[in-house]
Amino acid sequence: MPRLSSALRSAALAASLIASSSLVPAAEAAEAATRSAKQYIPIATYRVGAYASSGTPVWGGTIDYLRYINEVEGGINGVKLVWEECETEWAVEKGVECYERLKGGREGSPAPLFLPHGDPISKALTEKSVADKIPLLTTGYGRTEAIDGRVFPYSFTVLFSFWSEASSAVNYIAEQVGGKDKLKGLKIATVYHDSPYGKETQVPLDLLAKTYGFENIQIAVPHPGNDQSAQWARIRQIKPDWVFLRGWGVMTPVAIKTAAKTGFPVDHIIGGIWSGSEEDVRPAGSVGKGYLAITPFPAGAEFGILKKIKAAIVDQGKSDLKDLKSFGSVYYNSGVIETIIAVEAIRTAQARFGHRPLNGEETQWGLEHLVLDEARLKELGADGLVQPLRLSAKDHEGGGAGKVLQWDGAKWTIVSNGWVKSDRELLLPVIYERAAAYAREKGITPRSEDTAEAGAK
Amino acid sequence: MADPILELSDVSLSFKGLKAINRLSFSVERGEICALIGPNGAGKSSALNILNGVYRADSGHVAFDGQRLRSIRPGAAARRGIGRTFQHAALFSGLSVVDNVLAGLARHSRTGLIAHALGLPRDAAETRRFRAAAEETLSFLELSPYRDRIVTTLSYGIQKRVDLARALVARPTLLLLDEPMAGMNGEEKRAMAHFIAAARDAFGTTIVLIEHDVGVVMSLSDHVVVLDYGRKVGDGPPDAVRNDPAVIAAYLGKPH
Amino acid sequence: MPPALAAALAPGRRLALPALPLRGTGLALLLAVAFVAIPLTANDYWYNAILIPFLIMALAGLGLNLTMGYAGQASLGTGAFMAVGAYATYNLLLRLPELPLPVSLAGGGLIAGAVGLVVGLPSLRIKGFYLVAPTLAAQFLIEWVFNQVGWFSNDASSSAISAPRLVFLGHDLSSPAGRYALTLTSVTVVTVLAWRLVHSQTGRNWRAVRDGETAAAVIGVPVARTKLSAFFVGAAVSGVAGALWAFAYLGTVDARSFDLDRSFQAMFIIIIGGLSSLSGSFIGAAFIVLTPILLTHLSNAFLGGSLDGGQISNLQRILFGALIIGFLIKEPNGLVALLGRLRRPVR
Amino acid sequence: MSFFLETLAGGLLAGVMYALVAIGFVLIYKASGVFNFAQGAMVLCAALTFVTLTERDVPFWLAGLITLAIMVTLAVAVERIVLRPLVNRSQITLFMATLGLSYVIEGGSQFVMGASVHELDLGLSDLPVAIGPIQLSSFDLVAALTAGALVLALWLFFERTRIGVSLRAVADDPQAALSIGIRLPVLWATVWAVAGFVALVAGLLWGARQGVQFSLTFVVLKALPVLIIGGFTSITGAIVGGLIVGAADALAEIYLGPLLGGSVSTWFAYALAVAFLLVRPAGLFGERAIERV
Repeated sequence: MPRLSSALRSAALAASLIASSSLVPAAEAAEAATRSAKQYIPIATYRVGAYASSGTPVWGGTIDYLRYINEVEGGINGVKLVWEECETEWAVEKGVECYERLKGGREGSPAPLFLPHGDPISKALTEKSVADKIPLLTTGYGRTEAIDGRVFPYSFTVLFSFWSEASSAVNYIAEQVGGKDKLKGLKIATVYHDSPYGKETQVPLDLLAKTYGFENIQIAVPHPGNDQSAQWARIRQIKPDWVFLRGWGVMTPVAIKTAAKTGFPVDHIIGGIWSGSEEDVRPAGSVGKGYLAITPFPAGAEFGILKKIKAAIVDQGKSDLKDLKSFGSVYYNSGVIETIIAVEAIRTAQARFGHRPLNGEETQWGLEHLVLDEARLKELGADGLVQPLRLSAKDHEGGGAGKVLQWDGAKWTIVSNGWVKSDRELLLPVIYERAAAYAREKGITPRSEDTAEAGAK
Repeated sequence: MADPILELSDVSLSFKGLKAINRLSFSVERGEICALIGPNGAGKSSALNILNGVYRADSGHVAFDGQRLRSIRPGAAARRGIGRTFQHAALFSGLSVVDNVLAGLARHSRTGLIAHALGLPRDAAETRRFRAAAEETLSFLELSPYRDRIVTTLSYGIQKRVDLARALVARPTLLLLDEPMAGMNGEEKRAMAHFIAAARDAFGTTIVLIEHDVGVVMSLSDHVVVLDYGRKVGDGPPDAVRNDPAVIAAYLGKPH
Repeated sequence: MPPALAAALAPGRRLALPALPLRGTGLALLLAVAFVAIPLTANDYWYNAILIPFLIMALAGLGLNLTMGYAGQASLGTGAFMAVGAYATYNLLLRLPELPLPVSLAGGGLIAGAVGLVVGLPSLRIKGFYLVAPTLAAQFLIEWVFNQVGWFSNDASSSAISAPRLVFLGHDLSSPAGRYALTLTSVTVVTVLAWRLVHSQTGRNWRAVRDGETAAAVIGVPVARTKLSAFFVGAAVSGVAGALWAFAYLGTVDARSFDLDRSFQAMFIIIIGGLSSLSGSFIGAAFIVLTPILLTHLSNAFLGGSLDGGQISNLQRILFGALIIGFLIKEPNGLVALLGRLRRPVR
Repeated sequence: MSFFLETLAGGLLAGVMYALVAIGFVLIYKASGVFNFAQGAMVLCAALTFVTLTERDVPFWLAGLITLAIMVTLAVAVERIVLRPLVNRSQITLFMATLGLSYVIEGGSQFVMGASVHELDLGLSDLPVAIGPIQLSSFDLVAALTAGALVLALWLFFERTRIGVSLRAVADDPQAALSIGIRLPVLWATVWAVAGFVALVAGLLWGARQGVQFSLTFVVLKALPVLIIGGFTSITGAIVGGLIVGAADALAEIYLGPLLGGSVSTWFAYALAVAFLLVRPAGLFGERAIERV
């Protein structure tokens, strides 16, 4: 027994030493020691596993923008940034482990927010983040009800919730057919990944169908979706006017290919946020030409900020991307957009709390007071890339609009006329209702907007 | 023939058209040791397997303790008090000697999952009773020194004795022994014969056994049934059978 | 990280040994560490990232070990049984709020057990490795049911379930320490019950059926009932683990949290830890749950600067797979056998 | 009616793709008695190697050869390093070892070749072709023909060559096979190498269909019911099982799906497999009965 326990104990000691020594990545650690306080930003990533292909370009955008802030702008108001990645493989347990490991901050800097990068992970962290007062920033995914910040003070489903995604897609179809009144009688089939994420749009589409009188057809594709002959045979039978494709991973290219081979016009398929990247459509090959996608992350390398990143980071060989082909892609830009929001929230909070590393509670205030209007976006060089945003305790989404992209066989082009807005006035009351139901079930007393203000001291 | 505990009448069994047992009839008295002998393939094991429901006879019937056994399954046979050992011991390899023997008491258990999980008093009482029974059987068969050994670590002879203990601990009315002395040396055989006789004497168990060693059979059993090609060719006390010309012709006379 | 914590880890891992023939003092010490020393020293990270998932997966593995290790009935349905436990407990908490928490938890376990019993029915006819087929069917079917039927998740838009407030005897258990206490207590109680079962006639019958089904039937072991009881108990234990996974560990889960990977994980735990060994389940869980975390820390420390995150993660995956294969080859009887050898003085 | 036929045809063609993967399993099961879960990772590895090479302007045929060489090396190494030391261990242990192996191969492939999605263009059109009343994709037809040709080739190989006869002898009775002088190591290596080749073919066809990416490994999940239905030891069984699973999945999704809320194909194949197992424990073409206790 003594042998065993001493062996275990020394293993444990080694483990904890390693744990404490690895708290800061070696390269950043040396730097941190010499200079004063830096703002720490923890990032969950998935560079391994089934979804690594869609994740890798995102971190490219995230990290390149962080580097840009440090190297070109000298940090946020002089507070330099230091970040750390943690691999989740998109698995919940690993995400939780990452969160717990990184939430404590580094080198005297608290964690201002957490980027969970994964719908199930963000859900599992909902309550923990409230207890720890660390905002979860989820762009293009996450709990829709969390738009109601009175019930979900630390969950930020910023930009474009799944409900807005559905509504904007319907509104784009309305534009194509000549107005919302022309939606009546249309058949819109939603082909969705059969998972909580995929089912998330059923309620809003039901509501929209009732409001506008189109026929709402829901067709499930079981995970992973590598064979969809049956689903598209049904589509061929039903003959919908439009297909709204809410895929994930391999499901999207297979859907496009199967659509093509059953003769459904690919230019009448609108992909959702997670069916709208180069990685989704490129494997479908030539038949993907004409395919549409609605996204809050417009592709393109011509936005002002991207040009600046290219000059200062990418061309200097400092990019995190291994495959530079992804520069300006949907996922790369999504990383840039997400990070712009995070950085601007910290900047907003700094205006109130001082130019120093901030904690989660302070950043939460910054997020809830974040205003990115046209003027500010122009200053950032992000006009057209990021939609105008105005967050508040009652509205953790802020925007709710997307752009529609079309695949020309090699790249995306933006085909919508600016941002396609969602019917937020129609959806928000239902969202608030559902948030209230959640609060009742969990015994949460929603914050009033006054207490939200007071809570931030 | 005052009190037959077991009666076979006209029992037949065939495998894919091949008659393994052909209209076999015999009866076994309560408390006797009855040996089934005959050359390989004579149908001895098949007969034993019919008795405890491993096989089902094609025709004829078996009466046990005055009741007909119709298409009985092994478990039901065991519950009726028919015990059994195996040609190759077939012990539970991961269990100790005492656990093997305790497993033999399964059919006497009157407690269930809940009692076991919660350790209710009736479970405790039953456990005490079972332990005592197992210990008694172990010491009866002189297995106590091995009680905590994992059975696979024991010699073959001891394993066969554990097999006997596992069957005997449940106090069967009828005990079927399939070649209890196969593969043993002379001394082991004598010991096993002694234990079999002792078991009958102590518990009044009726025993039907299969054995090839004619010498052992003749000295141990009260009654011998001789089979050849699925037919009965002799039936009676050892001395009578030994001198039966038909038996000699069929079996004993053959060199083997 | 406080050094006291590092010292606390070793006893924490010795949690794995309750069913080894520890002397009374050893066991008492172990429980004292788990119930007293850890709560005095552990922080959120240790609770949420290490101790709670370790204990819960050990329990899930223990459930599978009863069905497969003790009774010899292979099952790849552990994830499904965990899902049933989680969803059943959720509905009990939601629809019968007057029930105290332990009763709901036990109820969830029993419902999972009942489902396990049904899933086990084909075992009366199908044997050996082929038995993975019905259990896999159950795995996929049950995951699908919870995803499709909104009633089970109270018609949440995403069919995810989220723990109502965890309260017992007026204590709020939603803090990490509270959830640890809930987990540890449940795991201890269930382990004690499992220990009693495997040392009872039930446990002997399980092993008898495992080692020789025909012989068991002939000597009067009720084979069908024994197999079904193994499925029932195993699934019930896994069900409790599932409920804890949902409510004490993650807080919000959907059916995908209990997918085939979870079943594989449980299978790894018992094969690497040791079949038909209660402590093997704990040791295996320590290996399967903690090794990836340890690898992360190690690679961050040694490779942090030289390789990018993706490469490090791929290396970890390779190493984890290789370790699994290595242990399967070198330790046929699981890590518990290795530890058993270490405990014996070297002669 | 034509809709039914079309669904059925689509399902059968999908089934051919499953069968293609299942054949790899059958080969290895016959030789080593293990359900090789890592076959999915091998499919990924093959496809990834191939596209990585063609993207670097290696000619098609050369890329095929190099990939084949790598797959054969990998397969033989797996047989040597992982499975041989585990001989005589329980099937479930072997199965779990191949699961661990799949981690190694997946991690290794992505470590070397990255995690991006690749397009694989075999030059086959994916446009619909009308055959009588039903519409089929030319790509699927080519896939079906390829699978057919592969089966024929394997059948010839295993029926008409010495190694094939030896393989059957080994599957029947390893001891006896050994005693009549069959050299098991050579046999094992050959079969594993052929399995590597089958993985390459499956990887190319699946990769062309959905892009070369990690999710290629998911195809194994459909292979298990295919094998249970067809029998673990029969190549014909793998094909027939694949067709049954493909057709049943498609029909269930169309006719049962709307009643039950969709996605029934996640479990339908398994339920079908259990039904088969209860009625015919060794599968339709299986040789070995259920393990005796």
